[in-house]
Amino acid sequence: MAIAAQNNGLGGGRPGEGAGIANLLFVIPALTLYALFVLWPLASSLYYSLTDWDGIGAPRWVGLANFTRAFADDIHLASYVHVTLYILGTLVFEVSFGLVMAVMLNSDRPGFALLRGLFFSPVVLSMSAAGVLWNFVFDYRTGLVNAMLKGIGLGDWAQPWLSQPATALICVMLVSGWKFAGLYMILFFAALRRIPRSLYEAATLEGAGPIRRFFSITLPLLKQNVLICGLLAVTGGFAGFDLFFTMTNGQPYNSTEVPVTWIVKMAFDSDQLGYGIALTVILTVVVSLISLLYLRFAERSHAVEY
Amino acid sequence: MRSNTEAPGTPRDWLQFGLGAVVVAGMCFPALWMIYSSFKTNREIFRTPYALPGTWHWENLTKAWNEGGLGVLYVNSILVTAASVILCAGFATLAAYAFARLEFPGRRVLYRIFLIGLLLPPPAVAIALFTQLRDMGLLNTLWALIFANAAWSLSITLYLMSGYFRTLKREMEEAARLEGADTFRVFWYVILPMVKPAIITTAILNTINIWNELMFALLFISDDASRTLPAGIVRFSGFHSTNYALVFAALTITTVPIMILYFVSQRHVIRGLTAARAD
Amino acid sequence: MASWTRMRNLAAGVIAAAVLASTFGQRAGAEPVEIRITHSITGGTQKEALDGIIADFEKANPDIKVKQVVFDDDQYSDTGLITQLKSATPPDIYFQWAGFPMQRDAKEGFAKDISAEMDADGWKDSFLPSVWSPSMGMLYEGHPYLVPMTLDVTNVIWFNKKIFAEDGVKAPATWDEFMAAVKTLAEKGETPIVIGNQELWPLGNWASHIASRVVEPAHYDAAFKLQEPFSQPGFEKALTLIDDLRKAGAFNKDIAGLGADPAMSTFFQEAAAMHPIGSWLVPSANEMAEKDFDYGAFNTPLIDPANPTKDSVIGTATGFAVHAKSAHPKEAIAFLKFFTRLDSQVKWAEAGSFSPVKGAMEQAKLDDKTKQMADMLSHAGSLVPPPDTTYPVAVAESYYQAAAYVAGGEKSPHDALVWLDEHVKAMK
Amino acid sequence: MAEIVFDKVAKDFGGGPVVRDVSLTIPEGEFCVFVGPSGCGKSTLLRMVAGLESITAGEIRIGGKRANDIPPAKRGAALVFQTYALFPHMTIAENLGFGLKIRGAAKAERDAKVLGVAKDLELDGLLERRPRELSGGQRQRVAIGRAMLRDPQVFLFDEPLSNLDAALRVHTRLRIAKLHQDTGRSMIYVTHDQVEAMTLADRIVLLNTGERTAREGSLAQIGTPLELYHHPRSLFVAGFIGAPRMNFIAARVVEAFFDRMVAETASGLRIAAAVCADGIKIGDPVTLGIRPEHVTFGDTLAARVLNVERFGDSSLVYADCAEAKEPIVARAEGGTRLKRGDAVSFAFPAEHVHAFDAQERAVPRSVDPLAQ
Repeated sequence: MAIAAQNNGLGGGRPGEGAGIANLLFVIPALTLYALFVLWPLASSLYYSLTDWDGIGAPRWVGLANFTRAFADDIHLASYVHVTLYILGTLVFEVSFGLVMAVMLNSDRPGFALLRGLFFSPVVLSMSAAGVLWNFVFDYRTGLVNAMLKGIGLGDWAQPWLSQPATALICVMLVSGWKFAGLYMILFFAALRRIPRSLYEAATLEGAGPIRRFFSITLPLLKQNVLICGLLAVTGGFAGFDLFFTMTNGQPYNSTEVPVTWIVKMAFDSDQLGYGIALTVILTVVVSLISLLYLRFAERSHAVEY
Repeated sequence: MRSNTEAPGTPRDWLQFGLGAVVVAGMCFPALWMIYSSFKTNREIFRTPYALPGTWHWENLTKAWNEGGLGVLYVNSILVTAASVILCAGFATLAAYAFARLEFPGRRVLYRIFLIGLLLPPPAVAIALFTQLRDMGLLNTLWALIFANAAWSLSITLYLMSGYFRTLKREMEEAARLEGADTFRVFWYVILPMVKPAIITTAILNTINIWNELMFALLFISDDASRTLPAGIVRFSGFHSTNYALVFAALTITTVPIMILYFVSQRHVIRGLTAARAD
Repeated sequence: MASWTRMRNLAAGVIAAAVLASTFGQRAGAEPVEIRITHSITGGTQKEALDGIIADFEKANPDIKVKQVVFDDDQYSDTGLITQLKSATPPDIYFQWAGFPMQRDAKEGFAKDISAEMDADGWKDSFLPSVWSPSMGMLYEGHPYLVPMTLDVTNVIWFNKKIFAEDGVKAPATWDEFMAAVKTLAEKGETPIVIGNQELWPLGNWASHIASRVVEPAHYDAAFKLQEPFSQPGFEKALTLIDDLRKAGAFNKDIAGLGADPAMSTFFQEAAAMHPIGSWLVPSANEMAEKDFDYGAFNTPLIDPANPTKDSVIGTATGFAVHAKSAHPKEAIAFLKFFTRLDSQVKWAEAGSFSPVKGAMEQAKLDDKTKQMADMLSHAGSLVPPPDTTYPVAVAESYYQAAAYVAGGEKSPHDALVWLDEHVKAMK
Repeated sequence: MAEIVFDKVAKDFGGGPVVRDVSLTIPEGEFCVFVGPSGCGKSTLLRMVAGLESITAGEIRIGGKRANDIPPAKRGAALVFQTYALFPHMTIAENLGFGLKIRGAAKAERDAKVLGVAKDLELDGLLERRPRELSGGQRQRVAIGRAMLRDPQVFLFDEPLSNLDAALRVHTRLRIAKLHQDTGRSMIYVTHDQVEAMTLADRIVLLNTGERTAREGSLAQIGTPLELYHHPRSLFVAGFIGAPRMNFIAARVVEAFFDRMVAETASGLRIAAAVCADGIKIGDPVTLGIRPEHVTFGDTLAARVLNVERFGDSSLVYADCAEAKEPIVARAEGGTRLKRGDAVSFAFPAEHVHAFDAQERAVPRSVDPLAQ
């Protein structure tokens, strides 16, 4: 990720303006806010993570004990497996689905704009409202899904969707897809609009059908967007909390436990703030490492140009 | 742009539209179901889950509004969102300009530090931030959410904005500078009007995010008087989980206005999102 | 304290009571002193009763104003209380659960030792004597730190009388009868027991009650203090009982993911025959059940006649603590004395709470269900507190998780205990 | 009082010198054109005058004052950008008046001045429009108007015509020339187009690029357009100035007298050149050059016509021969009957032949067309 690298022109040390200390004034408001509410808690996390602390008494120094515990905590470890599965799911249900819909709804004919607007609309909904709503949809006894199955004579297929490990995580992924596919659709749609129409015309003249055009023009030209959306999905996935909190809260049998739900449980439900903070430190390291690797990969493939 | 010149209504277009419409209808049904179910009685919802209400019970809405204290939630959400978005947009625009165009000590390092926030998930500091806000005496105040949300939106806003700044031609600023404008006036008279589209874009993205933010709201606010909508809805549905009609009514009240707002300003929202790179 | 998170706002608990009227001299001409009291009673009859008592108190003591700071329950136990206790201007009085939370507050110096106040004017004796037994958790190192407020039964088995009658089932007295009843109900196509175990405590509380009836008290205590492994015959038997229930088809299919409140509503909608939950079901029933809905309750049936706590009830006490840094401790005590006066407590009991003050329950006009609860408590041989108010919450939650595995058929009782020991090992 | 002096000016962005060792004086009122291939630093040099680019070494003096540390706005220079750099969110009137506003002029004064310049430039009907509603030529006039309103000591133009079509280019060129006559101000004009350079300049500064900059500094040659045309100092200058390019033929010296030299190509063809033969030794390798307009049809060099470009008033004949790698170009009359494949024979009048030594330096000519 390149920084504002070219510093010719105005950046290049203008005559008569000294070292540009005054220019710092432009950055200071943002920096203050950022330092107070992002950097400082991040730094203090490092301290608290080395203590045993219930949030009430004084923190007691325990060295690396919290980290030892974290790596022996089977639910904590499993939560990373779950979040990985969830991220893979979001790549399918959010990113890929959004891409397909972007292509399908890419038309100037009347009606398509309305479809795009409707398709995007769940993005505007709050996650908590979405979670509450979908709980009612998936409810075993009275939910919409099972009621529909019964309605079409498939009552035997009715499942306790959110209560069995085999389906609970998938349900969360589906809702996640429902909620966010629209966002990716719009991002891809915008990118599609930037592809010169002449490329498609040239390909059509060469005899390429719609599917071939998609794979040999659309997809390669959207590579950069796909990679950026992928990064959004990955970092967003690790931060995922709202849907899990409102839909399953980690259950059944911790099969939908993700790092954040487990952290909140440990810190606040179980009054172990020190341990919870240690888990946040681990989460931070994991996410940063993955993001950096991802960016390195993306940079190497020359797809992400900043 | 596609198709204005093509003959309308070829079978393939109809197929494309039909498929799209089916998917979109499927996506919208749960929300519609929620809306019309909010006018049913609880019994009706269980007995005939997807039928329309026999009689429309408008009183469900007033009951939910009163019991959920939704008015307060609305006001709080609006205050928090507006203040955070404005704070973030102002600070990030200033900083993005400096990072893209000005020279000052520590520029590269500071920019990288800001970019860290792009990759960090907010839960990474949630607990430490909680204790810090408590020490600052900000817990249970809207300021806790305003500062936290604004700070956590800075990185992405700054990143998008400085990317946008780099697409702007330097000549405008150089011209203004030659005319005698100092750095601040270049920013105010030339830059700010030109980056307005980008500010609107990022503000829209931030509005959606902050309006829906749940975790900070759950952790930092325990007082009814300063709760925001997402946390309020979770709490309300917990209390009344036995009363589907009432929960649906509350969900309808809280989501329908924002949906209407979205559809009214839809062109702008989408144009904003899609203008993220060009012009 | 996940298990206590929801119930506060729904309503009260169980018990009996007494009173002590306190007179308190007025200081003429002084500015009114404001005392702040924080709790998590957000609404319902209990809140009305509390508001009424506060109004009476302010009328009787014009120089004292009482300000309530109210949180909902999740918030109160997760973050709301912690925040206030550590603030520069802490509340004068705060609501707290007896047992582990109270003892932590005492140890950290948040709660005031109220021995002297309790001893004066026979205040202490106005409460039921059982309140002061060490297992109730009102004491820290022998000194009282909480003014008892309510006693909650955290688990009895509520049953639908109509379904029981239709299927020819009676409220069981022993575990065998209970199993037979479950089997009969299951054969008739009913859901015998509905539990919404998404938050683990609804089954967890009951499972620990069952364990306390099977495991020797010393071993039970040692295991939860992580001094002994859970993998021992007693716990395995306790979980096997739950496993037997599962095998008999006792539980609703969506037990693992269902919320506690939807489960309650399932019971009210007569979609299940039994529902093990706390005493706070009573006030909810008035709001949510249909008019013709009739239900009763029985305690967890007799399992092992040899166990010293064979006829125990599982429950916990709650109370008000005075903050050690309160600027107005005298006024705070004055209010608490007023609150625990017999006449106040009668109102409190009539609002659906189980007053710990002598005579209050007797004098109050109570509905049948509340009376039944009170009877059950008075006949109980002992009171067992739920583990998540007595032991470190993380350990209690882990045990609840093990019980959830068994009830869902995910793990055998043995495997669940092996998992449990493995899981808690890291916490030592 | 706006003489501009470059004193050993250099610029380095960190990847080697872009501009090196530029010493040059532009007297007041001169129209000076910086020209050179892309990457030669001509724009950088201009922006250093404007103050938009810092000076790595040396100094620039404007009106006798060291300008290195004077902020851009105080240098009395107005810059017209290639992209016009009009503010898109302001009307034309606001664009024109922006500088006056920044400098604190009263509104009435501002309006009057803006209107005056707008009338001059025939922009008075467009004042309420926004830049995107204007054509390229109109936008360029606004940019020039903005510069005029500054009433600068020196006008700077950075490739101002390159975004315009051919007809507009000629038109605007004339307007700029008129501006120069009317104001009498110094002007520095950057372009890569030698036609603009030749037509506008009092003096041309031709800049080196790349490795040549490192070797001999940025300045390839300074002089009037005709000096550069007739007396190029180097092979590079000779090749850059003049269109079509000068023809070059490699040869070896066989005879050298006072004012004349004869060289022989590898194939044995002998060509004479009117140059001062002082330092030339028999056997030295030389490159001979002759401009297409000076090639005549004779019997020296046999070639075969590749292509004929007809302009009406004249034609260009491209012909292949054994002696040069590139085709020889000759200007013929408009009605020439030559066509592709025809055999043709050229002659090179000695008074028009240039010679360059092994170091690509020009051998001084012994005839001076400028003296006549």
